[in-house]
Amino acid sequence: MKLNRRHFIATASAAALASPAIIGRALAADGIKFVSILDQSNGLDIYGKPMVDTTRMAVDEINAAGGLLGRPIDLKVYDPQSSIQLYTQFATQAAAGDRADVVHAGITSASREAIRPTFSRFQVLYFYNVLYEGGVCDINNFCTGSTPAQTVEKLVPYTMNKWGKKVYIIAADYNYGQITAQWVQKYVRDNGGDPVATEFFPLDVTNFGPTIKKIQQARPDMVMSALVGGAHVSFYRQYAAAGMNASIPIASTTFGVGNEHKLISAEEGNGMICAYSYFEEIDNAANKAFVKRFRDRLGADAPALNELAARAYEGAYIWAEAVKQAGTAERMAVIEALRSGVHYDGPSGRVQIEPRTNHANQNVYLAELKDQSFQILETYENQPPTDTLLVCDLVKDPSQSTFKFENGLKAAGIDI
Amino acid sequence: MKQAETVLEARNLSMHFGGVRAVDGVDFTLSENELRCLIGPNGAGKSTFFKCLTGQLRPTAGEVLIRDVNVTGREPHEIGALGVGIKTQVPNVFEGLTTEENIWISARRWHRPARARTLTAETVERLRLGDVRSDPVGQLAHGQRQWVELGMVVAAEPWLVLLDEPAAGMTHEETVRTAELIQEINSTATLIVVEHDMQFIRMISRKVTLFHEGGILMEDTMEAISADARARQIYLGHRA
Amino acid sequence: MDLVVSLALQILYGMANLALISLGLAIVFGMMRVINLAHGEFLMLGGYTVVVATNNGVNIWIAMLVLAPLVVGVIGVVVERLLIRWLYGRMIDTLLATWGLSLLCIGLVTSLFGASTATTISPPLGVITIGAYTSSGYEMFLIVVTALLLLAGYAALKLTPLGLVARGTMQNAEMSSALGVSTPRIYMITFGLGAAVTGLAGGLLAPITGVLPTIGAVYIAKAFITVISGGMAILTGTASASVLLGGVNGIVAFLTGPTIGEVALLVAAIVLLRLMPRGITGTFFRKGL
Amino acid sequence: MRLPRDLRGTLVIAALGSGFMLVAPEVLAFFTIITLSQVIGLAILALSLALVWGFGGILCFGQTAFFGLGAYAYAVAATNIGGSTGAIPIAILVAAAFAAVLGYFIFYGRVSDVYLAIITLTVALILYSLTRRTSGPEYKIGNALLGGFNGTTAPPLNIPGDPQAVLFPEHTFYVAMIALIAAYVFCSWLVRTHFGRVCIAIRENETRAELLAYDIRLYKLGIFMIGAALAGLGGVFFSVGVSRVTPDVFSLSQAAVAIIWVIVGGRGTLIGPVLATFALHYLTASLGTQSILNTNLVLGIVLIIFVLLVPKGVVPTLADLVELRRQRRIARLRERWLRARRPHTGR
Repeated sequence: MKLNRRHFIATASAAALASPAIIGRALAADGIKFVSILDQSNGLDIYGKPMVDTTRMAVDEINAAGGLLGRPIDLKVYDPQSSIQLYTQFATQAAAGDRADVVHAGITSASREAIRPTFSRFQVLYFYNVLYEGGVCDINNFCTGSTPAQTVEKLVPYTMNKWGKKVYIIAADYNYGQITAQWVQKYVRDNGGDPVATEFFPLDVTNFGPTIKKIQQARPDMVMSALVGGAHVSFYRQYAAAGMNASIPIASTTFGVGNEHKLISAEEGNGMICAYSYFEEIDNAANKAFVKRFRDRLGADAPALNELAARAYEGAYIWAEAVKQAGTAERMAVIEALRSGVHYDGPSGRVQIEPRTNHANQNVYLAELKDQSFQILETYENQPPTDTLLVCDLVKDPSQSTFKFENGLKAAGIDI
Repeated sequence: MKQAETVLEARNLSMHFGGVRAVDGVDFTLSENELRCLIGPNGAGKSTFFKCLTGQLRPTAGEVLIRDVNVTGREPHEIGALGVGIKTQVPNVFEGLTTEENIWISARRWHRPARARTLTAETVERLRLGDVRSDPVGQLAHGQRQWVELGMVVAAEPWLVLLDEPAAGMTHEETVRTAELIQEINSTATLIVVEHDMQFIRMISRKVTLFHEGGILMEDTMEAISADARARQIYLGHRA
Repeated sequence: MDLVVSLALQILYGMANLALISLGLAIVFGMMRVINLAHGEFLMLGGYTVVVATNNGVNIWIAMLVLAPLVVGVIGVVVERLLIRWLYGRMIDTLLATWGLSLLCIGLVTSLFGASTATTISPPLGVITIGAYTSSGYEMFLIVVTALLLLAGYAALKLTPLGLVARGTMQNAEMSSALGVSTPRIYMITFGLGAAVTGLAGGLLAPITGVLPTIGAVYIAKAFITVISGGMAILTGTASASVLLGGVNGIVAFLTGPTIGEVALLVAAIVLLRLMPRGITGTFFRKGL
Repeated sequence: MRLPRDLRGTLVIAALGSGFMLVAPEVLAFFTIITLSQVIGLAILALSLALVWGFGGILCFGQTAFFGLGAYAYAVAATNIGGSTGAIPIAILVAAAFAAVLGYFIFYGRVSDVYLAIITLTVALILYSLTRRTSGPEYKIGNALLGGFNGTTAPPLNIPGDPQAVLFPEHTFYVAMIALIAAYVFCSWLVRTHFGRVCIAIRENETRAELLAYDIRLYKLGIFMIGAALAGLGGVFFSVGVSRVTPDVFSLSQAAVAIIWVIVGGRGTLIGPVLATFALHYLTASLGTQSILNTNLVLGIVLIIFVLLVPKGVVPTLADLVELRRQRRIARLRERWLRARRPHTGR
């Protein structure tokens, strides 16, 4: 009796564990397999949800236009729930279980570094479509987001000219924030300024009172923020509540990519300056059509669009272009095609893969926040990822698969 | 009674709770092989005194010596380790374990596995718990639970046994049987028994210590105490 | 000098903030020995109430001071009736059930309002200037509200019949049930009251921290630690623990940085519990409320 | 619950587990096998908590502190040594040593019940905050970069003595499975020893155990350390499975799910929490692959239904049902027997 029961449990659990594989295989019968792994719950969902929306839109559009090479794209979306452990699990599932042709995945650098080795090991093409600190040098990994040399390098001199040379840096306490803060320090010094202080905040900090007092004590000309996630939005509110936004202005390398400008009021946000490779407010026909399609698709619930959401869309299209050019979805052929100068003219303008880094040459826009929307002040066209170019040359040595900035910029030989 | 060695001594023992002097400067001695009863009305301090002896309470002042070892403020397990068997007022048994297991845990503290097993079996027989040997103690009747606890005390083969109200809540037959057991234990061990069931004390008593208002009022045989006017007044109140 | 005054106010706000987020949990824990793991989500629901109400044209003060406690209080009563009351005396099961409840709340709110909500409320009351330094007037308002809340609690415990029962329960739960107090009803009211206070706190904090479905996770651990450090006495416990932990956190965070500030708070709590395993009010202020 | 007696049941389960280990790579998809390695790490964590809480009566809300320390210690040691062989015992020792210090603090300070739960949880949260603080390149132990929020790389297992001979995922699965079975048999054996039985007795009644001259602080410290060592071992396999350790191992939700596994599986059993880990992990993971229902919503409802309808946990409830049926059958048999013996009167 006992034996039977236990046996039943063991078989039941084995069967249960096996079933996602069965389902996975059934779904992915003959289409090209496209897997997306992006956080749609817990903390990082403010970034992930719009990205999933635009990814679905891109795939649906491609399928509606007849698919790729006459085959439909089978999209599978996993929600790793802001957990690194689930990221690695789904990455393995996508690579070994679903045998995906391409995976677009990861928001934080933490998640990217957790899953990147999995895709190299299983030889599955990997796209990372998020703005980040730069430095990934991996033949199998295409990083389409903007990097500090493309955005921060423009943002720092612009805002220093406008506001002054004393810069107070606040950043999220993980490697994006740490490395971005070093880039900011470098660019501030390069432009003859003084990074008076740098402070890091764990992602769950919500009380910024003591820091605001320290900023008042230090009296900088401007604050440069690389804060990340839902909890950090409270900095901007508390800063405004203390009347600080009237006296010391803020520039940011992250504000807006989680649609933060819609979370705080117009008065709290007015005057902030940011630089990204996409803003919803970009004034060109392609973007207007893109925004309209997105709104029509999602109706009243449509979130605002930002670089992450737009690049998730464009990332899917760049890959599709490469597949068309290669005439196959096979990994090496697609990598070849991507590195041969494939480009996509999307809502942000032209995005083209730069073969030495597998990053993207892209347009960068600098904008000021006014009444919850960004007014574009400057446009810098076709910017190369010069930061990653300093440390990475995949043309010379295509066998690389490393993150060059893991130990900081100094360790990578870059003077701060 | 011949002059015997002192095995337990309390010197000027006091236990105060805030302003309440539950035990106040008590001097007490116990000789080897004695069977001593501590009596007194509720709040007289006998249970507090008992808890100071067993290490459950740390006395405010004074000291406790067991065979000339100063055990004042020691942990209960250290006192137990001297070979002292203790039964508390509230039944303290392992509710979820069976009768046998309860007693085994006690026997195994002092003996190798084989001896612990035979000792457990003997103790179960001795306490007539054979019918319930495999029942969880939590399901037993109150009297039986008291016996299981007594069994745990006995199975450790202590030389000094301290019992707080061993017959509380028992039926008459059970009380009689408990009295027999206590006398049996006394053949190998010295005992202190805290009780207020006079009938029970008459069954077992040799020498009785009467507590009153945190101190010892008198120390004598039960007959003498029953005959004493002050003791009667304390016990029977205004009716004396 | 300006800095000292301004910083002192900031630290005072840190203390008030801790007390505010912990009080509702303390009421439920002190009176019912129930650990509510959904406490952070009750705060979140308070915040959402304010956001939804103001977006529909309700005055922000009415939304924060009336609607938030009312809505979350009602939710609390419903939760008590449907869930908690089956679990009295099973502390661990309550832990599991309220954890489930917390996930449920996050899921429900995410499904209803999306992962991020457009909160367009900003902290009212402007700016207070102290010499060269400025502080948020709203933060000062929160300090006052917290003080008033504690005073009101004190008065309620001292003067109302429920307060009498509550005092009895805090001292000895068995005794008050032996006295024939109808505990089920008291429990329902207590849980509702704790939820209402939590809702109020969540509502009041919404303008300054914003609300997200997952914001509860930010508060729960801190509220927990404050309540346990404080001990069984609801008001003195919460107040004393908030002063101590908030003070340590504020000063260390100013001197070093926010992370070390957080760590200092946690270490202070551990040292405190080592010295006083029953919390502050288990050792001091034993007669406190 | 009575004291566990012989090891027959344990050996049956161990045999079933071994069978599963041998069959799984043949039957299950490759990625499932890879994923299983990390779930096995979590299952060992659940087992350690089942031992410490279910049998030792110590509600250690922060059991993940030891789990995480084991994971970090393994990652750091393996990176520095350049192989997993020495790193595994180091991980176990670090977890146990930390438990020795913390346990001394707790048990000799007579901290108990809810306060113990909160102190252990607070310790886990301190480790969470501290490890998240280590983002900068200056936080390095030997060659291992701690990496703050990003975490640090956990090297794969290798054949002892040969750091280059890295194990394949199937082999890692075998090793993890053997470790789980061994840990399970060890725990089953432990609760049958004198030490284990005294720990159960202490859980049942501390005062009585003390009066029987057992130093309960020592026993509690002992089982706490053994539990921590096991949790550390779990951390090793988890980090190997994920190939990374992040501060999330110390997070509040990780601590809470460990408790949930034990409650769902049933306190006072060892196999229950292990099975619950597999089941709940499967549920969480499969919810993540769909996007119709919110994951948290479903998990929340499942937990609430569980606590209301199956409060004892699955395994004890099933055991009760089996016992009830057995008793009914015996009663039926006895009745039939009595009826048969009864002389035919009346009709």
